[in-house]
Amino acid sequence: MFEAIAFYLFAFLTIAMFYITVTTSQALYALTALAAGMIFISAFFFILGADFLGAVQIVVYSGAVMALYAFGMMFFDTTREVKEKQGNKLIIFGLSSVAAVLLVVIFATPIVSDNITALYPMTEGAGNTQEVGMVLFTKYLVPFEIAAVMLLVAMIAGIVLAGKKMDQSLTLMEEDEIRHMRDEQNKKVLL
Amino acid sequence: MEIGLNHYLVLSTILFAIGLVGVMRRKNLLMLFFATEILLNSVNISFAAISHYYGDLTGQMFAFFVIAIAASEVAVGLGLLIVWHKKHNNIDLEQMSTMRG
Amino acid sequence: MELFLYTALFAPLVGSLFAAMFGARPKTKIAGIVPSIMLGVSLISSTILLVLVLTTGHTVHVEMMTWMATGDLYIPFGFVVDQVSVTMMMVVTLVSTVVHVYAIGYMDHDAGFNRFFAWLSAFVFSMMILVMSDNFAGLFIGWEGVGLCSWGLIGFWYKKESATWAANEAFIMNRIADLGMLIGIFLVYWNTGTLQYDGAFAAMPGLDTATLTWIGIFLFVGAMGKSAQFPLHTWLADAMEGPTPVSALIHAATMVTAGVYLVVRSNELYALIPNVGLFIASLGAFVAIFAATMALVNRDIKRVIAYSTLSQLGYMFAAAGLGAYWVALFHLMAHAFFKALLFLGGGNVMHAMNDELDPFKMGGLGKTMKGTMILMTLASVALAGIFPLAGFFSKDLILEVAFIDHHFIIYTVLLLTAGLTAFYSFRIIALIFHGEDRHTALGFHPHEAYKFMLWAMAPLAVLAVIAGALKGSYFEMVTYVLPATEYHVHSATTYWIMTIGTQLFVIGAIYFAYKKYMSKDIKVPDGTSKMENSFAYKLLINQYYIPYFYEEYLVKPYRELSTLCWTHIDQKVVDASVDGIAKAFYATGENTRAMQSGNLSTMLKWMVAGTVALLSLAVVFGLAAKYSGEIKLFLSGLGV
Amino acid sequence: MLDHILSILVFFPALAALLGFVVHKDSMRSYGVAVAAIEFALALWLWFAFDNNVSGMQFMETIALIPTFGINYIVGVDGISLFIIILASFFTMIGIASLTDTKDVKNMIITLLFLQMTMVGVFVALDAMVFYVFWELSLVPMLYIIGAWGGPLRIYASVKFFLYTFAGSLVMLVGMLFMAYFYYQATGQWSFAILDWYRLILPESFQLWLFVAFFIGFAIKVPMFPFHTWLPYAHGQAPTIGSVILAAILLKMGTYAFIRFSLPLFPDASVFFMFPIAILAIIMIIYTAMVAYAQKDIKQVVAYSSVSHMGVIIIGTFALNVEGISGSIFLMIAHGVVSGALFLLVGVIYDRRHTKLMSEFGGLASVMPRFATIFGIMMMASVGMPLTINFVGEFLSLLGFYQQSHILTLLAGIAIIVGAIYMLAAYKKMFFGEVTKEENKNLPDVNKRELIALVPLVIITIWLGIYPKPVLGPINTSVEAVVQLMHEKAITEEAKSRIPSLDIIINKASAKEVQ
Repeated sequence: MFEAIAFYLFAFLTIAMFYITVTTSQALYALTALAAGMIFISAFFFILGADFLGAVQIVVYSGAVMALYAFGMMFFDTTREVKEKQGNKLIIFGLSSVAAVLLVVIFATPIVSDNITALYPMTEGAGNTQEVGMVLFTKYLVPFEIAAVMLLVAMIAGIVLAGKKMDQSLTLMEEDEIRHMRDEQNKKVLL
Repeated sequence: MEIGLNHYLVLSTILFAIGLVGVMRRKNLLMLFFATEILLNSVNISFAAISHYYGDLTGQMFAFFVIAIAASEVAVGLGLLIVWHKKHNNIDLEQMSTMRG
Repeated sequence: MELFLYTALFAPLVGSLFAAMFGARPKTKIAGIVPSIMLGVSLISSTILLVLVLTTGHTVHVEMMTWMATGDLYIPFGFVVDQVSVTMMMVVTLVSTVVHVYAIGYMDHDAGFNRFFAWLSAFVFSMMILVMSDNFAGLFIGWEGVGLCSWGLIGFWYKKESATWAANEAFIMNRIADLGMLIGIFLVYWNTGTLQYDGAFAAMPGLDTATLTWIGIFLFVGAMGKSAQFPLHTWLADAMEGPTPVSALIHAATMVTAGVYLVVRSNELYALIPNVGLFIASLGAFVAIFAATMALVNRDIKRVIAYSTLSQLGYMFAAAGLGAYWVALFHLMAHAFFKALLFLGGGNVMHAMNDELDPFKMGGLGKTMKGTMILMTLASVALAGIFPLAGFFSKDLILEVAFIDHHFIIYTVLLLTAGLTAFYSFRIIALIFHGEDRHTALGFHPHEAYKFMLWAMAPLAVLAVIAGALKGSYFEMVTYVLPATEYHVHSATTYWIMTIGTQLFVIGAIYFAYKKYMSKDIKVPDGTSKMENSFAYKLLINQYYIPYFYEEYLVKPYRELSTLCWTHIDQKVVDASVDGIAKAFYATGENTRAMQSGNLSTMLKWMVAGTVALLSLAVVFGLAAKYSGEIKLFLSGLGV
Repeated sequence: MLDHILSILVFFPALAALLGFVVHKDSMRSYGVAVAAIEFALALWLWFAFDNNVSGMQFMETIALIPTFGINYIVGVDGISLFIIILASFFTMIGIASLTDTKDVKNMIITLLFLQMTMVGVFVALDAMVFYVFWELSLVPMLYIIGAWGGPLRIYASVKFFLYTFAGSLVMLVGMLFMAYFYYQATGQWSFAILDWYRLILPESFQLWLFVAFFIGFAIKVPMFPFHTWLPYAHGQAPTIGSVILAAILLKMGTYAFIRFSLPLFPDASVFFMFPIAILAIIMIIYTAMVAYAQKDIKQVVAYSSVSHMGVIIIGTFALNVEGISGSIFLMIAHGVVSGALFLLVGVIYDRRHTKLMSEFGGLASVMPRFATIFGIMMMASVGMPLTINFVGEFLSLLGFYQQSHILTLLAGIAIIVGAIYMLAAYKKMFFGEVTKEENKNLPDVNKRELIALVPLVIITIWLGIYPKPVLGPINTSVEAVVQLMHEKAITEEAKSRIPSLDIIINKASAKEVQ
């Protein structure tokens, strides 16, 4: 009973948050809603007994990713209106729904016909974190290491990409200055 | 009222749909990234749910890797976004048409 | 003996190649003399062979080398000199030699002198192959070879449009017949397993009548083309565009008789299928009168003689069709002599008249051209069949054959034709040599031909006179090979009535011709006289409108259909559909290019759409795999 | 050296072509002639060393390439391919020797030498994959020859040629892969060797599908109606040398492949499709002859006449008896010689007047008598005059097919009529009549270089017309083996009866001897 209430509550909240994220025109609202949604999702993980995953969700998403976005947004002129030309809404919603339903069907079919056997069954009596650790560092060790390398690469890439010309900030520059700088760049390209 | 796997799958579907809507209709590149996060998360929910209901940890493992990938994606993506913004002073999808065939 | 055979065969080839060496150079007498000498050599060899065959009754059969050999098929270059082929060899070499010598004078002023002799000797060589070959394939070599040389010689004056047109017409029309011949040869091969005459004919009695009939028909189709039988006859009259010696040699004495030779050669086959024989005889009789009527009114001496040839070929086929092969061959021989003579005489006249061919513009030429007149009159008398010249013995014999075999319709037709023959022969004799002098007014100054040309014609004249006397020994000789049917009218009274009646009829016709065309009021026709406007005259002068019909309903439609095939079917249907496929690809590319707008948002939408499509496929296949049993059941229920 | 003569024949021109890049432009022509002459001499040596009494493959070489999938470099010749190889080397030689002053002669000769490699490769290959590789490679030099040295529409023509034939061969490739797969299923081993495939007896339904797949590839190459439209464009735009090689050798690949693949691999399907293909061939013969008659351009006449003659070759091939198949192979060689010569002749006149329209000529017989004579001989050969090379082939092809069908042979025989019509009409337009055009009055006759190319062709035309045995003998031996193989492999009753068994024939012959 408690589980059901929690599920429906968080389901409602998550959907609402994400809905705001994709519909609002204010980037700040969107970011906030997204962060909230992420946290609500972690709730599902706790309900499902994946405690460690839930923790990671909160730490990575709500902590790291959202912080990154927040910092990133400081570079952009978030107040500026991005013109959102709307196409045919019906197509968009239709396509999305169909794609989603199909995905579910595909995933659900083997489940419904019950021919899945657990590859790495949960060990009785061990905590979720312990189990995860056992599997992660045995069977998934190589992917885990690769993921680590990938994260490192991504981090360096992010720094290098974003760190170029950190001394200049378009938001702080006057329009004339910007134009002048652009002309300079164009000249370089032309030469 | 028992909450079953199907509930989670339906929830995941709805979230996925919302994510797709975002991907398709937002023109702000930043919003696109947000929508992508939604997509990834909706999948994560199903992974976790399946993992739970089948007593198999593989689902959770996948969820971990998805999160790792999402993090890398954000890092690189944001970096590129900043470079783009510096160059063009906008992050509008409509303006990115150098791939016109 | 093989030496003589090879000499007779290859001497003309040597002569031809010799003349061809001078082909591109200015005219030299030697290019004419050497081929003539080579033909003389060939003639002597043939005569020796003839004597040999005549005296000993031996035949010479040699196999020179293999030509084609594959699978079961074995075709050698084999040659046979037997009673039939030696007769033909004699005819061919004799007439050729005469014509060659004559042509040295006739072609004296022509720039293509050397080329002419190269072709002419090549023709003789082909003709020798045709008559000497011991198998159907060899016959076909000669058959096509004479066609080729005929093409080259009809179109000898290649600058004349009409000459080249006639050459092509002759070649193509012969080709049509050759296809029939080829099919006949295939039939012979697949049914008897060999193309050698002896083997094939030996196997034929064992075949069923239907097959034999088909073989007979197809071979005869080949013969029809070469011998210009209806409906493939139009080329012969047009072939008169060639130089006159060519007409004499090819289109009177030798090539056109190849068809008769083929039927005679295949007598063992045709003896088995009398129905086809009767058809051949009927067609022959029809062609005889058909051609004779056209000759009645024609105003071109060469064409008149050509129609006369056609008519006489009809006689030969009538005889051959009725089974009187030796008679047909005899008439072939006799006809070769007097018809070649007639043509050569015509050539003299042409020369004298600067290539004018309308006899109405001549008249009274007898005064200046006595020699020619005598020779031509002699030939015409022989042609008309007056006793005791050659025509009497050969042609009247054919009439008797028809009579004795109770084919009275054929007999009547042939008898009527005999009268017509006499009439038109003497019509042109009268118009050319007798009567008023009409040519001086038109500015012609005729002169007699070279003496040696007349002397060259003399042997033919002699033979035209005495050929009848050879009948006895000839009969004895050829009946070694051909069925020796003697044709005697049973009652002596009937025989005398027939003979004398025919003679009187013919003489009457000659008298009528002289009377009509010797008169002083003969004018050059200008299309105003009553006769010229009559329907019958128009029908005859236009050759029953058959050439017109061919031109309008065969040649033109073929040309138009060809153009249609090219411009419409080939370019607009076949090629266009190929290009259409290519264009469809192009158009697909052009139209879907808009999809690649470069707009990331649109591309994202496409991406999602693609994902959806792929996912649906996955679902469909998954379901299909899952329910494959049920689907099969369902489909089988539907009857798929 | 004799053990590797085939590999030498294949790769010597290619190596020589590579070396050709460093040869100076001025000495390139003599270099090319020398290389081609050596190649031709090697080909003649091959003929000399060839054992006429052996029906199977000779001079075989095997080098493993991808043994796991049974793809090996296997080459060999038999009587069927021997003479086409000689013809290919011969035509490359006289083609280079008679090459007129084209731009960029060096690259042209290099391209020709590469082309020669691919041509010889196709005819010696005994592994389907090697065959396919050479088959496709042959398109590339030809693409360049048409596209770089061709007429105004050359790009269109070359691309059409390339894509059309390429599309066809892809279907053929699928067929080959299936064939190899069936072989794998039957024996548990992969093999692309044609001789291995010969041993495989397939059910009739498989045969039908595979036959169709191979047929599409070959038919486009031949080219059979209605796949022929690339040919007039290719010929019309190609330079003389391109047309010569295309007509003389490249077209023969299709008909050769029919005999090498379709007949022995799928005897039942061959019988099944015999009449449809014969009907197509007859349409091809008559229809293209009519189209040829309507042409205004002499080169197009010769191009369409090629198609028409290829129809007779097809008829002979699908006679499925020794006479027909031997005839069709002989006709391939004959047609190569004759149409090659005709294209060379058209090239001669094109070099002088830079036009190919027949209406521009007329009366050439008096201006260029030697040219007219050679053209006349070749025309008569093309028309199928006995004692010329073409007649032997046509006669045997039609004779062979007559055993299968009377009516269809009669229709196919119309070839000799319609062939005469368009050829004589074209000859008349060009050579007969008065010289009407001022430019034509002083045209020089064929010169020495052209005679060097043309006279050997005339000699071959007449020599093989009179004495075809040196060529027909080896062909016959190999064809008998093919027919026997087909008879033994045939499953259906009809095929057994349609394809003659040589045992019976041999018995008959011995029976005759006994009598």
